[in-house]
Amino acid sequence: MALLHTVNKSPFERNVISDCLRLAKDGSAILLIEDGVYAALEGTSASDEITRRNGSIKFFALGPDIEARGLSEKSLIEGLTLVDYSGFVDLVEEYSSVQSWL
Amino acid sequence: MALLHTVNKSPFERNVISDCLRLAKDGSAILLIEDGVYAALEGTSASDEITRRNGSIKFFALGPDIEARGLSEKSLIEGLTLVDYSGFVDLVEEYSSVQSWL
Amino acid sequence: MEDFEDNEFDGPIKKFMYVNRKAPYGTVYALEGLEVVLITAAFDQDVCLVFVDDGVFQIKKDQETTGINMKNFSPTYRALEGYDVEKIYVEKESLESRGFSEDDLVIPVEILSSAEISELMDAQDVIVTF
Amino acid sequence: MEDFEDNEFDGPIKKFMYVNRKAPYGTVYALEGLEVVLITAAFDQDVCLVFVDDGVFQIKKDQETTGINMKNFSPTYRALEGYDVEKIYVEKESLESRGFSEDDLVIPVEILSSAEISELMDAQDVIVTF
Amino acid sequence: MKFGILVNEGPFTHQASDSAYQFTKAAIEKGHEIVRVFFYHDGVNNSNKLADPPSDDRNVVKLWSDLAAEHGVELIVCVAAAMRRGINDDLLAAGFKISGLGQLVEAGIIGDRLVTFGD
Amino acid sequence: MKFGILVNEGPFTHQASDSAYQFTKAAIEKGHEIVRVFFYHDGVNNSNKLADPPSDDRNVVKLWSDLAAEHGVELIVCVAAAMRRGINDDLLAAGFKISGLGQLVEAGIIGDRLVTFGD
Repeated sequence: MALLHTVNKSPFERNVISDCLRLAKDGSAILLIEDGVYAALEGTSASDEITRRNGSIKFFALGPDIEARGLSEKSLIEGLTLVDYSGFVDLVEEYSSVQSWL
Repeated sequence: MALLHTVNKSPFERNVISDCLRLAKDGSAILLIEDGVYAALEGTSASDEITRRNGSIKFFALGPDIEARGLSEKSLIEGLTLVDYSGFVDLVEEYSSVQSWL
Repeated sequence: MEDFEDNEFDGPIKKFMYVNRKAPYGTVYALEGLEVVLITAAFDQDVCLVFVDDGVFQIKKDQETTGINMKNFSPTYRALEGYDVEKIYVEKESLESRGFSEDDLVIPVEILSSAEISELMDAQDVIVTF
Repeated sequence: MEDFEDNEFDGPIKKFMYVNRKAPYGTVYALEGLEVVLITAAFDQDVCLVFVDDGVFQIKKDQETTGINMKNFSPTYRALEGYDVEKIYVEKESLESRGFSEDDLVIPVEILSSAEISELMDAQDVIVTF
Repeated sequence: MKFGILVNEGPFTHQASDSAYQFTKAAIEKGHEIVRVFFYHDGVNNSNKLADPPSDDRNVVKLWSDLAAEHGVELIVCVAAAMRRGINDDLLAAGFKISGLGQLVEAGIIGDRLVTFGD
Repeated sequence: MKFGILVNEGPFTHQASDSAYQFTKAAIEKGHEIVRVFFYHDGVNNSNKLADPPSDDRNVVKLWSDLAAEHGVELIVCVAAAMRRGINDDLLAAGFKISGLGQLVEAGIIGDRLVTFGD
């Protein structure tokens, strides 16, 4: 019983990744999609929050959204795993329920 | 030559009031409308930012939006002025241009 | 045993959680989210409602929307009890960081800590956020 | 003097600033905002473009949108010069807090401080944010 | 004074259109001139005459139509944004007209102020 | 596994509908069953057959229609949200059907997972 959380907003624009991290339990997973993938960037004003929970929460980001935004060559947070839409489906299957942080 | 800035988003949901304060010059005015009026509340986790610029920037909030959200009885940030839609029009007329922080 | 049989016949009972995270009026999500909750009640599921983040603003009392010419739907939350939606939780941290207390709310709720909300969230079958 | 007369005849020349604050693809504002800029160029106004906050993401190079099946419109920014839109500014603070530098951008821009952007903003006749 | 108004969001989903309407009405009542109200992005959905909200709530589309009828306010819907979203002449409520983006720029040039309402 | 999909935003303005489409397609390709795609809030605008985006961009409405035609995916548009926004049977693109909110709840009950895409 562990949740998959999805976050689709930029951490520079909204506080949603903080909200999600406050309520996400250790052992759950967070998948960054759409504008949420900007939170995957290493060394930004927003990345500390994620690295602090890195390990206790599994972090994923949607590869197609990373590529669309030109972030393929940028350094991403260590330990973060890229998935495609098929991997997104697998994550939804693997975890007990999905919480989309709208 | 001074700008009227409008902010229509909650300071708890988005970083827009911070963005606006970073670029708003002393002598300009900020009008809080729609969900932006939550930034008018005193003693919240978001109110420090505004009180720090209070005086050098004039703060206004739209009364009808305050009332709609049940905030009439709550303490608002000191020195903040409530206006109605007619007062909103006057502010637009008074300042040289309007920047809506969307 | 009888009860169990009945439930099986009507389909499974699932744990539904509706997470209210948005302020009212600025956007329509709070209003249309409430409509989903009322419909779900008719399906005899195990429904709970959670107000976190700006969602706590939805149940602020003394809302008066005449000036913005929109419908004040906050009284509808009081009708939830009549629909047997009785598990209504508010996160303490969300209330306090907004300078709110239980006295500010239009309905009686159970105040839970972030940790308690997390536990509850983890145990759900279906979570929908508005 | 000749020029002045011409301008008077065509209507006043105003200072237009377009403020790009939003990331591309997640929402349509960046794309549709760019369309407004291109149209404005045809009106012979004094146009400038400012990228602040998440708007700097719009001009990140190496965008490759095949995987999300949306149109990559970042090459269009390179066309701005041909439309005589030459005043393109990026806020230093926005770039840096996102771990970006000038080398990340798809077009040459002028990097300004927050204070310089503020001054510029204050001098505009019309400001539109996308 | 001459005001141009830009509305960037559709009716009901965001308060933007409501705020724009209240502002426009207040400006007219104070004797100002509204050069034009321009509907862009999802704002084009404000012109859909089929909008039929519950009777105990306001009908934003009708409010704009009535304002146009009473005060001759020009309501312009951007053609490119409208095509993308499936709004055409057959769907237009009374008082709305589809035209080009140039009308927005022109409102900025002619008007003393351009005021934007959006998300 | 059985998936229910909830789409809360209209086409083009937000990426939500694109992401939902890509997810749904990937799930089908992996052999999962899609119980239903439910369109709520501005999501109802995904069913507007008049949507006519520039030819060099994707047509989100048509993508959904094609998915319904090829894989029999049920596309349900919420009646209350649709009325508010001016979407009726005459506007519906192929494969979409208007029905009640109960269809969303039922998708949650029948499906093994309900996945939401929105703003």
